[in-house]
Amino acid sequence: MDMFTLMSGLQLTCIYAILAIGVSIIWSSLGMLNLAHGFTFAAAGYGAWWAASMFGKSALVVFAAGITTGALVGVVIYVLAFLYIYDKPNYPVRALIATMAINMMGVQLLMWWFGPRMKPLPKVFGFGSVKFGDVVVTYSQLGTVVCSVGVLGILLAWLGISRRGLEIRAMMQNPEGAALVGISLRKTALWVMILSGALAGLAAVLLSQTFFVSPYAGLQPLIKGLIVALLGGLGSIGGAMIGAAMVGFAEALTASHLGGQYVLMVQFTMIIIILLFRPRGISGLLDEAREE
Amino acid sequence: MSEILKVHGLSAGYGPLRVLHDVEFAVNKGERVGLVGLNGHGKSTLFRAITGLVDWQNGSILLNGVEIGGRRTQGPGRKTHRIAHHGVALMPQGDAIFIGLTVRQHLDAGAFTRKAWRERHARREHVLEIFPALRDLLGQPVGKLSGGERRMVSLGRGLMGDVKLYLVDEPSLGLAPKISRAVIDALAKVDLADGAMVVAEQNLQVLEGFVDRMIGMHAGELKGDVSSFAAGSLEG
Amino acid sequence: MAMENQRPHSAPSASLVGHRSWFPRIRLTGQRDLKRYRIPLTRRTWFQGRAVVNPRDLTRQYKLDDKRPWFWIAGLVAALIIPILVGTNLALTAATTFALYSAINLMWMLVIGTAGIFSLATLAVVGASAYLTAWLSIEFGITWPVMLLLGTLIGLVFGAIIGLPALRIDGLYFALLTMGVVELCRVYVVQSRTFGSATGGLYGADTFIPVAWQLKTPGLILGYVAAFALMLAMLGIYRLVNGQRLGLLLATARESEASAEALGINYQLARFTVFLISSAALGFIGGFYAAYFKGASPSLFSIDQVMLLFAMIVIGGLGRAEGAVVGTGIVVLLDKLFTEFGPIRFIVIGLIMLGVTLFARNGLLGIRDQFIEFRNKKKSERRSERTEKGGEPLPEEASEIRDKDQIYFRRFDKNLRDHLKTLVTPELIEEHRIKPLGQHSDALERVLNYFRGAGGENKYVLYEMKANTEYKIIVTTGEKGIPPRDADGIVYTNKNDALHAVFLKRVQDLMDS
Amino acid sequence: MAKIVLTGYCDRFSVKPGEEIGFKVSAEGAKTVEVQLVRLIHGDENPEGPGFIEKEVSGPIDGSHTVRKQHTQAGSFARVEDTENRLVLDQAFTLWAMIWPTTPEKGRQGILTRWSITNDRGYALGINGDGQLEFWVGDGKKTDAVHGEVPLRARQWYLVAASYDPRSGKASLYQERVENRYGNLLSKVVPLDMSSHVTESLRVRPADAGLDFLMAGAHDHNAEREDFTGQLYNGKIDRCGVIGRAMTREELDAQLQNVSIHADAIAHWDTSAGYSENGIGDDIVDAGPHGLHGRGCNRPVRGMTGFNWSGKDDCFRLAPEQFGGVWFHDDAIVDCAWDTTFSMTLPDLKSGVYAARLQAGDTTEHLPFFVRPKKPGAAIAMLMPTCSYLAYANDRLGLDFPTSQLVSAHVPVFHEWDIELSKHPEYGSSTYDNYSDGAGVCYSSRLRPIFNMRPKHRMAGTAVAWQFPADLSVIYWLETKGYDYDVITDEDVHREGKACLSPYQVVINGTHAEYYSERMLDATEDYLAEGGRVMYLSGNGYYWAVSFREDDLTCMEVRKLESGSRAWQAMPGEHYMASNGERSGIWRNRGRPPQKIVGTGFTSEGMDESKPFRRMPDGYHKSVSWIFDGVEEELIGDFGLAAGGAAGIEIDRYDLTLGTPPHTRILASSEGHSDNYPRVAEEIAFNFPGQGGTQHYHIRADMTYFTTPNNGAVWSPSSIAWGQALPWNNGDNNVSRVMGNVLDAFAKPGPLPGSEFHGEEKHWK
Repeated sequence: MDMFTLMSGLQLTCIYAILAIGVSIIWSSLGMLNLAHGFTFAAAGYGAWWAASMFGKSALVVFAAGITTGALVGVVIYVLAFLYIYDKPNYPVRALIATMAINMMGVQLLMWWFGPRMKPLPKVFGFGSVKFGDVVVTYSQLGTVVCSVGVLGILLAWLGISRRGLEIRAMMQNPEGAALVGISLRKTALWVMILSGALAGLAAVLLSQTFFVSPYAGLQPLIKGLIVALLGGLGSIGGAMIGAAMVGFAEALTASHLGGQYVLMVQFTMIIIILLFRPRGISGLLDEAREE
Repeated sequence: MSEILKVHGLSAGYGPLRVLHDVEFAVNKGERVGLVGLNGHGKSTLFRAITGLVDWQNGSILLNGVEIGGRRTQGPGRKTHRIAHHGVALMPQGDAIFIGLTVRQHLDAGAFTRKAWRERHARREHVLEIFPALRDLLGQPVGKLSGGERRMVSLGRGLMGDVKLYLVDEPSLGLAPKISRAVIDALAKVDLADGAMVVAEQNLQVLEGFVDRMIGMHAGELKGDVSSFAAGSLEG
Repeated sequence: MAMENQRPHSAPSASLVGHRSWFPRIRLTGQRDLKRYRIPLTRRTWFQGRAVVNPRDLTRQYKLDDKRPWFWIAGLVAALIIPILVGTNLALTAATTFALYSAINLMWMLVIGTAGIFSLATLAVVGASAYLTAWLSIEFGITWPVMLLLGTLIGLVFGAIIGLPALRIDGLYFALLTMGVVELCRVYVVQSRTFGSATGGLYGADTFIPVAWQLKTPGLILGYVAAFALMLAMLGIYRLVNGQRLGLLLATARESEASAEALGINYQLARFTVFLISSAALGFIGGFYAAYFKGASPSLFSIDQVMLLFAMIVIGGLGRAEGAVVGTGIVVLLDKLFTEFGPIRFIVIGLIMLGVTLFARNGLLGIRDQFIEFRNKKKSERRSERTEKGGEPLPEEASEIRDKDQIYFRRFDKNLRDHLKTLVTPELIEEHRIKPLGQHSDALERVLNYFRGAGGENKYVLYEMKANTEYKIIVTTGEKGIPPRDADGIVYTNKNDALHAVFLKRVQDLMDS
Repeated sequence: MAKIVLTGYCDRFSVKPGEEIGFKVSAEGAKTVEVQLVRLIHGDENPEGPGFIEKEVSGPIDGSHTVRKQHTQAGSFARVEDTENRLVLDQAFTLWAMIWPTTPEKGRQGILTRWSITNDRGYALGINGDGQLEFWVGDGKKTDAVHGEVPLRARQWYLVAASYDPRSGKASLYQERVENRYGNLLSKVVPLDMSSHVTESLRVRPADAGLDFLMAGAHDHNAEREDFTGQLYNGKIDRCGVIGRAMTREELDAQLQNVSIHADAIAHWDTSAGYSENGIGDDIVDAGPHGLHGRGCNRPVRGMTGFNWSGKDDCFRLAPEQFGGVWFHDDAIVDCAWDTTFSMTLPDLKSGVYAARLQAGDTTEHLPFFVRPKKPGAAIAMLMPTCSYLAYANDRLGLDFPTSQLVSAHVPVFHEWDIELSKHPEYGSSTYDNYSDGAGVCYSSRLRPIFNMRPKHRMAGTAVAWQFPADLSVIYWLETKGYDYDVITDEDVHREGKACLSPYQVVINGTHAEYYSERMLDATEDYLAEGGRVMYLSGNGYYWAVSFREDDLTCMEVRKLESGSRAWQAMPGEHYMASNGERSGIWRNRGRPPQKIVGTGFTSEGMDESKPFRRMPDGYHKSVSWIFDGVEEELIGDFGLAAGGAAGIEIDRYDLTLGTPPHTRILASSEGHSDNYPRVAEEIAFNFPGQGGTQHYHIRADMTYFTTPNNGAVWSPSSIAWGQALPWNNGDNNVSRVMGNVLDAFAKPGPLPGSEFHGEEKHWK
């Protein structure tokens, strides 16, 4: 594997991990398969683009706008697809459909508002590159990797140590038990949605360094996010990381060796094979607890 | 005010099913009360109604004089965390365990208030004194523990917070007699200086000598103090 | 004690109950000769109805057990006739799309609802079959009837390949897997020259619409009628699979997998069979698709299209055939009739979808059940609020009590209990303790007579384990042949103690009531 | 290991040495039982008495025997043995019947069937799971049916019919209400349309079930029980038949007006045929051409009012054509028909109460029987009231009877056997219970396990030993006091009449000889008139009039009529017994109150507390004072195993207006009974308060004595609790002394003590 492929694989891995962890946490703590995650992603991209065009192209503005928009969309999803139905019958299916509807409407809204043309995002990490030996690594790649590793690290530490993090994890495991120890489901769910929305926003800014912002831009990340989350085993953060690495590197390798058009084909073949051997993903333990 | 809990005219149920019928019930400070009745006669439902986990309920529940009941028809669990903040700890059947967390994290999860969270180390020590068997298991995920150990974790979690009212549902259920004895003994060690405990049991023998009084429950109705008319007849 | 339990005596707030019938009653006298005719080749009769006796006035009314067949017939006839009467090309294309999507959705419903397999590859099966049959038609000139036949076969094979993993993988993981398959197909056809990567689709297959009629109203009508027939055929398959043995078997399995397995039901095999049947049918639809559109387009593999179809069955209501058809009707209507509104119409569809999911737990057609359940819950709640426990029933509850004697009994019993409660004093209990049997004071005799006369259910009685020296209290079930159960497990060594313990329990019940 | 349950019965109540007796045992959880012949001495485990006493006696049945579970066919139905297959119907046919269903909502029930439930073969006219009339057919693979429109209503007469033509497959149901002002529950003021006429073409043709034609049931089969009858019908069937042609509605309408035998009838069951002055048996006569008579199994109740009962004649003897109703009950049982597990020719045993004791694991069971002497030898006969044992056999009073607590004034006390009995509805109930459709149980048989005829038994409702175990207290006393006595039973007295009693100087009644047939009453009366002596220990004795069929003494019949302490009440017009044509009810209402024979009769009952007797002034007359020799106390029997006294449970009273002999003396009477002892129903013409023990002087047991012709006499302590006071303090007590004084005197032939004091009293004070 050459260094370029490695870097690009690493970059993809990081972005996918951020997306997948969002999907995964929502699933396991809220019991909701968030199909509006793609819309969150696209909306965050537009948010960042709009902020950049209004307030200048500084990295801070772009990041802040992307993350804030993502978090706001998270709140919208929370209100529309969680708040009213979470304690009603058939909730998981209904939440799935509700998020699907939100996604559909959201994408159309973006289309209607911004038009179908793609928008570029400012290169927040600049255009330069560094050389490690004979390998050239762009700032963009480096920035993405450093940034996401940092964010993921902080996130994991926060989940593991803080009270709020413990609450989220308790809720992931057993919502009723969580309520019994005084954890407010609605409050925690709001935090989860803000968090995952913000993560999607971050991913949007990072990925849009390479791709453009468009109304449909969320579809691929959503699919990847879902794939990774499922592959990792829904609810498992560790599994999501491994899944992200597998999908990311598969994509990078395919793109460099076979050509971009075969990326999805290879990825899906890989997933089908993995699922045939591990029907509940790489780590399916917690899923069972959730479905009780 | 010596009444920790006062339940008045409480009805509750699931969907069209009415499980509790106008229950009247009071627990005084410092008391250990046994709630005796067969399975399916509403013991768990009473506990779940107090913690707001039933489908619908109607009636007054005063905790230290604060109304935590009232009429509620929306989904279960909406108010549960608030009730928990008022100091009600339910140790339910099936333990409501967070199987992925370690024992330590699990116990910490019980220290949900800001104050308790700060004191969680000391409190954990206290719990470990009551359940010494857990000390060696602190790092283990709860999912890997045995039934008896899980029960201890579940009870221990309840002891971490600032609890005024402990509701223990069937502590002996599914446990070997020896282990259930140990669980009851541990519960007996809990300090009830300004709190109270209600233990629901099918198995009357388990409660003997442990509770201050026993209340029967049958077909969703409380049969009152089994002992108030016949002091002594129960011990006999 | 007695003071505490004394609640103020107030009549429950009574209001008038009863209402007129919404529908005129079909009254048929029993004297007439009723001939029940059967649907040919079946043992079913045309009118699944029965005479019921209205308990209010004892009149005999005829009631249809199941009105759904009639709604179906009315709905289908309307669906067939209206587009043809309207006759515009737009209406006919929309109607054809509706029929075609309904057919697909019915089979999808079979997979999701009956088999419980969350597959997203439904459209992919149609697509695969459409592409292959179109290609075969173009390359080898096969005619449309052969296309239909081959389509079925392709569907079957394709279904078998996708379905096999479903034996092992379930839920969302299977959905993911099928999504992967859809994506693979899409990428493949988009990139493959053979399948028209350049033209954005593969066209030129044989069609059942005569050349002269093509793109003209008669051709569109023929297309619609054919698609409608396809939908009817799929309805037939749905009914056969879901309503017959296989469906019942899977319904049992859905209730409880363990018990189904204990009964020896191989539900995995049953699920797979349903999947195969629906795949073959979908293959047939694919062949039809190719024969109708003279080819296939990659949109058959687009995720958006899958989502739209899913929206249809969700809006209608998962797990029921009418849900698939009605949902499809609504979405197609919005989609096709408001094309000029552009993307906005998808927002409308999304809003409907959101609204339906937020307020109806199982689609538009599940609203009735949901409403009934809601009403029952409210009823239960309200009654618990308004009726005093053990007191007089409210007029609405009284209307449900067949034996009106019981209504008076409840009033009388309540008054009697209220009086007896005033008699229970520590002295009275002490009197019983000293001498449980024999003559007592008037007050105690009255209380005892009440206890003795109480009904048979949940009555405390004694169980003698050893003559005169070991007793325990048990509770009768009040049902013939069902043995009583232990009350508390305490053993009394003396009959008088045991009798007194029973007395105390009964006093407690009295005071609590 | 599963709990072992042993049950069984003997094929006879009483047996003499040299005669054969068989034992039928069913076992669950055990393959073998250890059998030991025992002599039963005492049966009440009350620790205040001597406890349970049995003596092992070696007998030919002792040892180990293999046992298995035996099954019981409960439910009455009728079987038509159709050897010529006349009822295998290939042509068009019509099944019709006059019916009066009692539980149409119960589930599928066959009325006229030739139907195999397991194979789905044959045809049947019956009631379906929705309570509608249904005609169903099956060809072994598929079934098909036509059902009526409205559910049948309970206790309403209908003419129902199904006409069917196999060529067209057309099946027509006919359901029309029969107007009957007397027999129908609902009168015609009720605006109910009960008719239904439905025609449908069936797709399935019936195949021959290859089994008998049944009324009120259908054939079922399972691997364990093999063939049995299921889908049992509750209610009456009056005239019914099969006609070899599809009848039209008009023809059936005519049938409704006038039930006549059709020319093309294949069978016409005339349920009203066969009545005699002495009742009717189990055969249901086919008046049609082929003589396809039906045979009732488990005694369908005959002599019931029919669809055409006019209400004028109240007995089937007067207008048999109006009493064609045959009432079927799905839980009736008269013979378990088990295989004999072991049997023996009785060795030369001393007369007494014996039992085969079965043991397996921790479970013990006794199958009691009574051994009569080869030839009467003793002066004393202990008459075991087996008719009353039958009446109470398997009573479920405490279990099911809602007012039993009010009657007994006692919290029911259950035992193992009550729980076990509740699990075995197929062993039938007592004449204190109801069939599942609400009718009173009027037949009780001994060919079934009887749970309360065993030592140690205590009745749930009263919490004391009752009947058989209580009578063992008298046996214990006879044994302890060393009397030479023979044991005889009601059945023997009914069979042999006075001849059974005559050899004895004295006959002792059991503690509760409540059920008496006319022959038993006659025998006792004649015996006393010829100089016999009776010690009437019973409370509430000689009360209900019962009957047996001439050829069958295993099954007793009683109808509880409009008076007496009755657990149920027979329907109007159904007061006469099918076994012998006699009116049932209490003997008092037939002009033979027990006072006429034994001086006292039923006055009250209560189970809370028994009381002692206090000597009455008349007891100091020299003609009777010998009875109290050795008794210093005023109070007699302030102790006892039955609620702590000798006077109680059920008690009898002296009453000249009811025929107590005018020279009867009241020797002692009980007093201080509680209000839970009310006056009995037959004493009450107007109901008013104050009928209880603390307020009414009728509430007492009278100990009476009078002489009969030829040195005969009757002494009556008139209380159930008397016999159970005898074993108190191992038989050393004043009740025992009084009893001993009487028995010693009665057992000696010749003039009775005190009989010389017949001179006029000359009183100075």
